[in-house]
Amino acid sequence: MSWAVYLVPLWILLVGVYGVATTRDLVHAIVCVSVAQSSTYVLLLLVGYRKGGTAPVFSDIAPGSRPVTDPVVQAMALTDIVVGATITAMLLALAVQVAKRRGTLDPGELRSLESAATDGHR
Amino acid sequence: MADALVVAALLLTAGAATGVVLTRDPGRQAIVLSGYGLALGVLFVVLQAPDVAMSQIGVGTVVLPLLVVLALRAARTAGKAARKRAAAREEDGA
Amino acid sequence: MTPRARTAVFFAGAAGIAVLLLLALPGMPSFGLGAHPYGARAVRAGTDQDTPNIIASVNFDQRALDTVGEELILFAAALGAVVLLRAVRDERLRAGGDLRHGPADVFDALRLTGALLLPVTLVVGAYVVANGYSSPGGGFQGGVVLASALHLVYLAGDYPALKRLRPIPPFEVAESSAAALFVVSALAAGALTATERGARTVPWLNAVVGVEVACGFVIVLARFFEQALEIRPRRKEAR
Amino acid sequence: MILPTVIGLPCGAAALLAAAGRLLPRRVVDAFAAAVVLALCGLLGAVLVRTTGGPLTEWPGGWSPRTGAPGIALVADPFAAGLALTIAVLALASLVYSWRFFTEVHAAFHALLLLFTGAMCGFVLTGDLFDQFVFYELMSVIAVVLTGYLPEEPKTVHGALNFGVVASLGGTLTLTGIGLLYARTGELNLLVLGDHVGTSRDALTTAGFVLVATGFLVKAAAVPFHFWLADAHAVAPTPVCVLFSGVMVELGVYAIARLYWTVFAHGAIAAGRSLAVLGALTALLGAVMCVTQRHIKRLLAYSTISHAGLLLVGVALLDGHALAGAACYLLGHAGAKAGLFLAAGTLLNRFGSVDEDTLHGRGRGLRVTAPVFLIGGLGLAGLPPSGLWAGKAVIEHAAGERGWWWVTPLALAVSALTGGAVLRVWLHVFRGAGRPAAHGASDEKAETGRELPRTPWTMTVPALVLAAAGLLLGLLPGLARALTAGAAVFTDTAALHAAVLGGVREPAPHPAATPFASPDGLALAFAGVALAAFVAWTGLRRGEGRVTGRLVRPLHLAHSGHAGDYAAWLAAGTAVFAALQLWR
Repeated sequence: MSWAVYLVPLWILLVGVYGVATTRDLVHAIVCVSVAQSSTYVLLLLVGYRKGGTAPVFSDIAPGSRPVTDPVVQAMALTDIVVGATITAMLLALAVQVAKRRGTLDPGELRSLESAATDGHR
Repeated sequence: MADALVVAALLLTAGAATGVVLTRDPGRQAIVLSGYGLALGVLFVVLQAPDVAMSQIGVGTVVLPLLVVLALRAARTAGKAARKRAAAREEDGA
Repeated sequence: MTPRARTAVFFAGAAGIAVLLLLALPGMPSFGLGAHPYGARAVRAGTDQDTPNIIASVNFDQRALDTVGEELILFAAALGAVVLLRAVRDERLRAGGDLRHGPADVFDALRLTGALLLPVTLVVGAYVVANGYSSPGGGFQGGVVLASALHLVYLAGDYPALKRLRPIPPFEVAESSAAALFVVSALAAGALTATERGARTVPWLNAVVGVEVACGFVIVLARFFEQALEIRPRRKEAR
Repeated sequence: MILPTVIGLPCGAAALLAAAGRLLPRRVVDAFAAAVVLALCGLLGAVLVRTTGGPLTEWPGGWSPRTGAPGIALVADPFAAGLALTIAVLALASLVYSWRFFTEVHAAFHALLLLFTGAMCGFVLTGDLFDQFVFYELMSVIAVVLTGYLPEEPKTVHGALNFGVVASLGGTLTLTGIGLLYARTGELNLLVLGDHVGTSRDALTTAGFVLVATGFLVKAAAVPFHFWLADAHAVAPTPVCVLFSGVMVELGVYAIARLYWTVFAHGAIAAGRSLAVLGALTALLGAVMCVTQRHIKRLLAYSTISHAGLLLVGVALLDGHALAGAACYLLGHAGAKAGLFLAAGTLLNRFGSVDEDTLHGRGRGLRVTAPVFLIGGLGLAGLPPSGLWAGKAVIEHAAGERGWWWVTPLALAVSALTGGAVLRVWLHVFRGAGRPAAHGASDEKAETGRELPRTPWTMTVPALVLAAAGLLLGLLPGLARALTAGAAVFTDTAALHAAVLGGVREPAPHPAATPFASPDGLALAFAGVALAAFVAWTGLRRGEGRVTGRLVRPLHLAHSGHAGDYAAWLAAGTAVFAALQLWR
């Protein structure tokens, strides 16, 4: 039954995508994208956990004296946190420009503006 | 005992994530996002990953919400200006 | 699609993904008991290179290409902030003069703590970057702490003070050259074998990453501050 | 040390360019960027030649399995080196094309383009699953920034935002899949993963494959993950569209093929059927949407989706010969599509519009751009000796052996509809045929700040060279043998395993060359070209009253440009792909 812990990252992923699918404001959608991305950090660190293990930093303990959690998984999660932050920053920058050009951040309104403009795609 | 702590931290994180998504107003959502970043940081400490916890607290609790609030401020002022210009153009047009 | 149709399509998809994972997750190793051959090899390689913080060893020595990719993502984001948030033809930067002087309208206790915390946070950030190879922390974490510490000036002082403290062009040049330096030194370190390299490269790469992450986040935040506080549409010609 | 240099050279040069860009004059920035990409082409040419003696492998930092330590492998087999060379050549063409414009931000455009080239080369050459994810995200961030490069256009930033949301969610699914595979095997190197996965067909391995492949399908713009592509292409600057359509979309298909043959080749996953279904749907939908478009760049974007779908079908056959055909198809398509996008950019910069109706008959004076459209259209329609014709013939042959009867009619429909649409644009814009349309309001703006009176050679020569290369690819001597040998190395997992992990490099075996020019293929090809001409002619004759029947209207409405729709379709598409995969 101890695989049940992995249901939490699944839940966070689905809630994040639910937020993007049912959004009425693009900034809200972008934050939901970053929530969905954060589900991967939780999954990776749950996979790398070791019962009774400590952090793989041997500044104060001798190597091999205690079981340690998986360092590769933590390096992957570190890289992914910075990736998630930068992608969210770029999407927020685009959202500012959309608000500046269109005056609204609601995807519904944006869609009517867009389809009116591209009537060339009859 | 450690497992109980992990399960508690996991449930807190799942709850905070749901809170972030269900907060429809982006302004308030930035604050809940900061709380969610902190919950993730606590979870990572419990999962014996201090490096990741520091990075998450630095990025998820401080930088991301600051970016969201700044983007909202810029979007709101720009949005008002765009709508004002559109209204002005309609008057010229009408 | 109508909002209701969109939600229906999403729930169908979400149900499919949930079923896929609910079938798969029981096959996962039980929590905390999984085998970690890769992790064990990484620990042994890290201790051979006598880098106490194995995560720093994995990040900057064993899997340096991942960190090269990640630094380039941050560099691309800094460039992207410059490109996407620039003042385009029909906008202008408010002249420095008419920016609102005087402290932000927050109560004094917050401003005082901001002022007191500023030097402390900068020192902590520098410490985290410097000791990244031996204790938890490193280039990323220290860089983020330094970047956010710099913005306490906005809290304690005011926006023109912040602009004076971090002029953008030098930070951009520092960030780009740190990125170039990191790519070159990480790949050059890759050319040496493990024994030749020893433990010298990890602290050096840590410091370069610390500079780049700090400058990168400062630039991105500066562009967002500029959009929020400074850029106004030109009032003269109504578009 | 040559493979890390392939990644380090463009990326380091991009960083230096960004640092010094403010000081350098415009000419020096152009020349420096072009010189770096030219050096990269030379480097990759050398790598390609050396791979004939067996795949090149390098472990940066000396961390190879022989020393028992974890490390990242950079692997260059003939296909990877060839694809990287294609990336470099297309990047050179777009740099020469943009010699004149994007002067606003000092050197940012050139730095981003160099970074994009380095990221794609890294994605192709790495042999580590997580490293592939990192370069996938790097490509996504740069592509989003390049798409939104002109933020004063309302549609630009909206298209870039939708693209960013879908690419980020695709990356998240890929990393979830990597997490599952790492939990099961505890390894990240593709070939070592393959050893641990072995022949186990349990749900966890299937879930890992489905999630990782979904991220790559988003990049390959397969239905229903394809919505971002038309929005991004319609608004992205022309040199960026060349790299998007010419090679980035095809990288998704390459990544799926690489994932299957390294990790799941031991029979763990029956991926053929589900990939074939998605590929066929993509090919059909892309072709139908392509023929009903009036916006030329959007038309070319849907044609890319359609041809990428056909490539996916070629890979789904999971057979060496079909893979050689798919590789030839990819090269032919890259040449033809790159030339067409550069020509469309020339129209935009000359007349400030890419709307077919507005440009009726105005293109007569363009002596170079007109033939580029004709050559590109005929190439897409599969006129021998184009690369598309040769590749299609091999894929149809392999599908015939397998008993997939529907591949030949599908390929015929795709080449007829996409080739026909481009030929219709050629007739309408350059020959002034058909009735001039009543309206044609198009609020596009020339990318060069003002409409150019005369098209400089830096815009026309790259277009002509690439389109001609696409058309004459079939005549290249020894191409069939080289592609067959490359496909043999790509699909021979045991030899790759020995070369990468064991360090034993032996030259690629020389199997019987795949028959490229079979007589019945020629008859089929000419039928396809005739059908394309017919589609072009009917498209013109009815002018306004184009077939907008009940089928096409909901399709257009589905491409709504609403970020929420795209996320919902992404979830639904993953579920459908998983169902196809799990259903024995």
